[in-house]
Amino acid sequence: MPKLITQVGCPYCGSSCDDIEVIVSDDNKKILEVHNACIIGTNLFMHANDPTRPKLPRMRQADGSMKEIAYPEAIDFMAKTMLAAKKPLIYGFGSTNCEGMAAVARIAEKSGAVLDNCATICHGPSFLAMFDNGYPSCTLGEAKNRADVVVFWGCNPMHAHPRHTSRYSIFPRGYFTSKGQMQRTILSVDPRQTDTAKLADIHLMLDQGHDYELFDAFRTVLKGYDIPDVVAGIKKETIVKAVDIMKKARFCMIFFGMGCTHTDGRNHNIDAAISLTRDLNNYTKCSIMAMRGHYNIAGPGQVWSWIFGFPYCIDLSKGTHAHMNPGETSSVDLAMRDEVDCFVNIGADAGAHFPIQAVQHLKKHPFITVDPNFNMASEIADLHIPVRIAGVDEPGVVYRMDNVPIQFKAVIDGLPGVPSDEELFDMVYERMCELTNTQPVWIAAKEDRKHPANISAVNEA
Amino acid sequence: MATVTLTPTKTPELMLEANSVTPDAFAGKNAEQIATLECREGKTHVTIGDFFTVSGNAGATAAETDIVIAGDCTRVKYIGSKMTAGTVTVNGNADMYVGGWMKGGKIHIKGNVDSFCGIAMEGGEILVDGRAQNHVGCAYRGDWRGMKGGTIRIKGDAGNDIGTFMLGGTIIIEGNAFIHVSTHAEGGTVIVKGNVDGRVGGQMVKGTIYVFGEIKFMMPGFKKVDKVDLEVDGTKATFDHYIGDLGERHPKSKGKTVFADLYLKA
Amino acid sequence: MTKLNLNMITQRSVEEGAAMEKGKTNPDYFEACSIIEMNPEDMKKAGIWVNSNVRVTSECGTVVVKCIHATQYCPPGLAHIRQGVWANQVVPPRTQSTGTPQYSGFPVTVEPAFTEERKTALQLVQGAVGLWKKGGN
Amino acid sequence: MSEIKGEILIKGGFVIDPAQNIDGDIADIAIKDGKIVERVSNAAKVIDAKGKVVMAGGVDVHSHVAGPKVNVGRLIRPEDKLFKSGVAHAPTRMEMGFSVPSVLKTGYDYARMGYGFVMEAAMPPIHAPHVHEEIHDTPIIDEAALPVFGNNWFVMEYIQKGEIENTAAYIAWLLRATKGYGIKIVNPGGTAAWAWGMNCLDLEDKVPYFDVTPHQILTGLMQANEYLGLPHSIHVHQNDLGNPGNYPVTLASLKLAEGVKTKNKFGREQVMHSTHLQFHSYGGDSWATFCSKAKEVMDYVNKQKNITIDLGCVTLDETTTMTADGPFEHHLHALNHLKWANVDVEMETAAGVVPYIYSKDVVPNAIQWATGLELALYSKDPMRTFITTDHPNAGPFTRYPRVIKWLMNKKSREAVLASMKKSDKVIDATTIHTIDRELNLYEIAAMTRTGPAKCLGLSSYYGSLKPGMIADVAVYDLNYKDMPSDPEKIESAFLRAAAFVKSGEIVVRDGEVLSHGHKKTVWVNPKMKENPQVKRDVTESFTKGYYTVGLTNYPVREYLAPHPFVIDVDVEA
Repeated sequence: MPKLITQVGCPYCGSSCDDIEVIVSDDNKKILEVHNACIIGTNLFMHANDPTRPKLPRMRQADGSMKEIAYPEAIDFMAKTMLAAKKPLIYGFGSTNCEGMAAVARIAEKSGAVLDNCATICHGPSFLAMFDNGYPSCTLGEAKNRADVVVFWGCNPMHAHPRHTSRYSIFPRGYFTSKGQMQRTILSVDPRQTDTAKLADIHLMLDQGHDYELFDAFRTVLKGYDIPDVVAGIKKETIVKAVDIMKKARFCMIFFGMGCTHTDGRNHNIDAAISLTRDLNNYTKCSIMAMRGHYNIAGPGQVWSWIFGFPYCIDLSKGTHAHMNPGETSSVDLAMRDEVDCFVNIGADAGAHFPIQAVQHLKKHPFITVDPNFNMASEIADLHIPVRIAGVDEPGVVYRMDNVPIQFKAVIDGLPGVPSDEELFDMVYERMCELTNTQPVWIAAKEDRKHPANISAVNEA
Repeated sequence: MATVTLTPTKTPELMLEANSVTPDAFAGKNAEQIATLECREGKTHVTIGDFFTVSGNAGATAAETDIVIAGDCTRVKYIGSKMTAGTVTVNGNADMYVGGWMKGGKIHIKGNVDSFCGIAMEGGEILVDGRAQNHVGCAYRGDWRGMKGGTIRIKGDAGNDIGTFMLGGTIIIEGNAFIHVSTHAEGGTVIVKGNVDGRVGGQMVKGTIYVFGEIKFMMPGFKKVDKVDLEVDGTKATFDHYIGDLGERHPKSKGKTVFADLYLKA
Repeated sequence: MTKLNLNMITQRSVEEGAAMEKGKTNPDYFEACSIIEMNPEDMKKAGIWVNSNVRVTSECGTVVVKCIHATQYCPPGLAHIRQGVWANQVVPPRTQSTGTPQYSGFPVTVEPAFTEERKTALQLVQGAVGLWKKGGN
Repeated sequence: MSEIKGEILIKGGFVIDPAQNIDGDIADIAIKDGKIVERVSNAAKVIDAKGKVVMAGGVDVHSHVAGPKVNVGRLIRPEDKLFKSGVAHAPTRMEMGFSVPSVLKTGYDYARMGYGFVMEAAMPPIHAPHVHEEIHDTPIIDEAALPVFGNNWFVMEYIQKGEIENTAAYIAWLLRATKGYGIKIVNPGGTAAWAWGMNCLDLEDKVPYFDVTPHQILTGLMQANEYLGLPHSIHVHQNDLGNPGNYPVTLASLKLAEGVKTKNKFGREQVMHSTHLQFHSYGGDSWATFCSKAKEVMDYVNKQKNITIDLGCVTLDETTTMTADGPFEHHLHALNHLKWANVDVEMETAAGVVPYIYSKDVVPNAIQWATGLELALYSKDPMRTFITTDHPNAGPFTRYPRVIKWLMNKKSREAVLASMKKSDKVIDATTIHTIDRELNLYEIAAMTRTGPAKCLGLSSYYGSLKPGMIADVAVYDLNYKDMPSDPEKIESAFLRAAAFVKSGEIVVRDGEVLSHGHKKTVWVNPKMKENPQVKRDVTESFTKGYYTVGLTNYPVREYLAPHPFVIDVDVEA
């Protein structure tokens, strides 16, 4: 009998929808149907059935071909390579659970690596802006239950977060927003007329790359001063009207995306957006949120902040303390400056998503990819280690774009012999400790490793 | 005064983190001792002697010590960082953090510098004959206390984020600047003798900017108030005087709102 | 041959996401990402026909992609290649010292390349690091 | 705990244990298999405590150490790490940050200070998995967390209708779902109002939409707490925090406890714990007339026996404020213009984070410093008055030893006062200079371990050296009979314990961490008959989608509290 599993979390985008229904085969081996998910999420779940999914690590041979090897050999290679490097770079975590992120932190610290995640090429500038200016935000339920004005600035959820608008931002009926879309005014700020812009009441089609000036114009108008007739290609009247709508909102919600973080000024575009949000709170309630890309890309920001105090670009090579300064300790800069001599790509695809020149620099040194699937990074790696897919055949905690933790389920059994990220990293860590003749540091989170005999002896208060 | 000369002997494979290349660290040491001072290359502990030949002994104090690096330091970070006195001269390029957190003394880089030159500087002088990358005289990430004092002069061009969160001191860019000048500043002076692309004085609370060339995209929060004749860094000229950033908060002094000033050569 | 100077952005699309989850060697991914979208006026200016190949060149690289009718309207002067392998052949790695490359807002030239073929993802990435062998591996 | 085997003898120290009225007697403390026992064999490891003070492990009643807002504080403040972090060396891992330390630094520093139990003071229920993730990554110390209830929609609706039993049933469900410890209330009603950009500054201000007042919320939750008979009482951060002239609101809130009787099996005597009272004891009507009302507040606390308080001492540091009092943080940001983070949490609560520099040369800050110390010095009952800094709000917890120094040594207080730029103004607005009292070690022990343990209903496990207790024992290098004349030595002794035994394992020697310990997560499991109304209401809030997560994904899964210490409460109703 096929089984129905409900309230499944979707490991694709930052919306982290946890209302997916999955029908799996009787033997827990195959996903038969996926309901409620968007097309991308559905494809993701169905792709897990792919019979060609790698089941063993593969090592590149002298002739350029890849040969399957056993896990212990791969673990030994990864441990030795990272220990031998003067400064390894670990990058990725677009699709890893938080347990894996905590586990990789131990390896990174042990090997004196730089620990970075996909935010470095996505919302990293948003972190820089938060460092400088804070982050007046909320959970998505607040937007859903209260927001009557929603601004999409440099983001296109209809494409990047397909169910965002129906679950949280435009269409849903919330506690104080029982009329749904009817009750919301939507503004879109984007240089293209995106599918999100088409849904908006007002689309401000600004000149690409001039978000900062436009934010400043909004703030200047809000303070009651005059602005030039046209700012960033937008007429003064339109700006004044948009500011008026935001100011008169009961609850104004600003979502922003790569349109702000990938363009000139990067962090300062968001920095200005945060200033605008703050200003609006002198008149009404206003919140702002980064449209984080992956279902758990907020995770490393959380996990590594509580372990190291920094969300990304964490240079652990000093051994005594962590150092962070994006621009210096960020993956692409490290690559372009030839400042690392080993690259470990985990649950992401630097091969496809870094500018190709950065890939070429990284490829001068040992290149290891940890990923459940084949991707560009695996196909240029010296070693590819497959793992289970978090949210599909491995459960775990993930952080949604609003930093709400969601405990994801596994819907099918993992491939036999294939470890989770966490298990793999723990084995690599133990191997590193063996190689360096040091004791592993396990805390309560790792009771099972610390006291393997006592797993069952839990509660004797 | 005593001069210590470092001659590069090899290029670091990664970047050399040379926090110890400062008059303060050298003071009171002879050449052999200086050669044993620790640096880092990635996680490996290395010494100055691994990458330079050292000649000459340092003075008794930082103030009595001049350091000359007779060669290129394109792959050497932190030259002169946190120094309080004395001088450092590099006959070539230098990497990031030249004069970072510097409190006194002089640094002269005869080539180019990379980013974060003069980050969170408190005093002293930095002179760069070539160009600078980004974040000249900026604050460390998250700190609202940027450059507080001292002078940075870049003879060539500079990139983005010049004087971010600046509180005091002077930055002079003799060439062109890219974007973001004095963003979030609450004091200090930035002079750009060439052109700037834009974002000059955004979110600026207090402080002064002079631009001799053109600003391609003016911040909408700056308003022209008058025209003034000024002498700026030896140049006498008429400037259009703007105040701003009108979108930002501003303190009051004696009942009057204090704005940041932008002077654009007329 | 007319070369068009355009401002390039590279962003996500649902087609790219859906195809990527099937795998980057899947033909859907190739079709979803090896394309450029621009304004019809710009296409006319450069003599580019819909569904014909063009060569896009930036300060740091070049790539052949297919020009299609914009699925989401681009104003004149702006071009869009969906994020992915093809876009990243031309994305400048400069980060303005923030860590994030210039994925959007960089100058490119676009010119007709009717007779040139688009390369596959593997061909581009493995080719860039000296691993590409004809026929794959 | 069973896996900790072995015997330890802490020999010949001056033992201080207010739970047994022991004040400086020279005695041995014997430890076997994680518990304190009467005697051990000759094979026991010996810690020589001769000439040193021996106390139970410290118990922190209120500290923000784990969870979303703490982590926001870490995330938005890289400058709190730069040149300010610890230097790691084996066997410890890196320890980062000053005012908002990383979880590792948190565990290590508490252990170095001889603390064995820390209460995370505010857990937003929907973020409970996050809080537990941080707790289980924090080494050595046992921890528990208080879910916030004072602005929860269910609570406000039940209380508005006067339904105490439903309120209690909801609390029982939420404590189980979040693996929480007790009832935290932060700015009752005010935080809910903040969701619309408003606040409740007075006990009788109505919460928008919910038509209920802070007064009703406090009273209702106090009744529900006693209905359930939880180990801890309601734990209250009152309205109008941090503002000049707020002490009447404080007194009015405290008075709500009058006549309320406690009902519990855990030895707790209070019905209300009023936290970081320093922030609530101000007179004046502006920052110009700002002054301390510590005396007035403590006069009331001293005579009202069914309340307990903790101090929230300002330590004059650059720190990071963080509280579920969302409107307060917005207000604070408007005063100091530093970066402001805010997190409004659907259905439940909010939080804000703003860095803050307490300067001894800023008169209101200096008055705040004096106010916190005055509260302790005016206290007649150290067993009801606990030392905290509301970490990190008034200062980091690593300043507890400094606070202890100030409380134990008048000279050290006067030195700070004299160094203030405007000490005359501070003297005008406070009474600290008139107080000669110097607390003794017995009082300090009551205020830092025995008292807090009792207040939390944990006195059978923590806060004493009685046989049968969990073996958390701290040894401090202070001679009871010959206290140092240099007050700095008091601070350094409490900052780096000579030895700390945690759950029967030596984890610190000479201030150095030796082991990552055997930490536990403590939570309360109220066993109560299922309440169909509450069950339906909770389910509906998820199915109707006012919550944006699924009901089955909401409760904290077992593995996130890998070493639980569960306190069962049989609710008799």
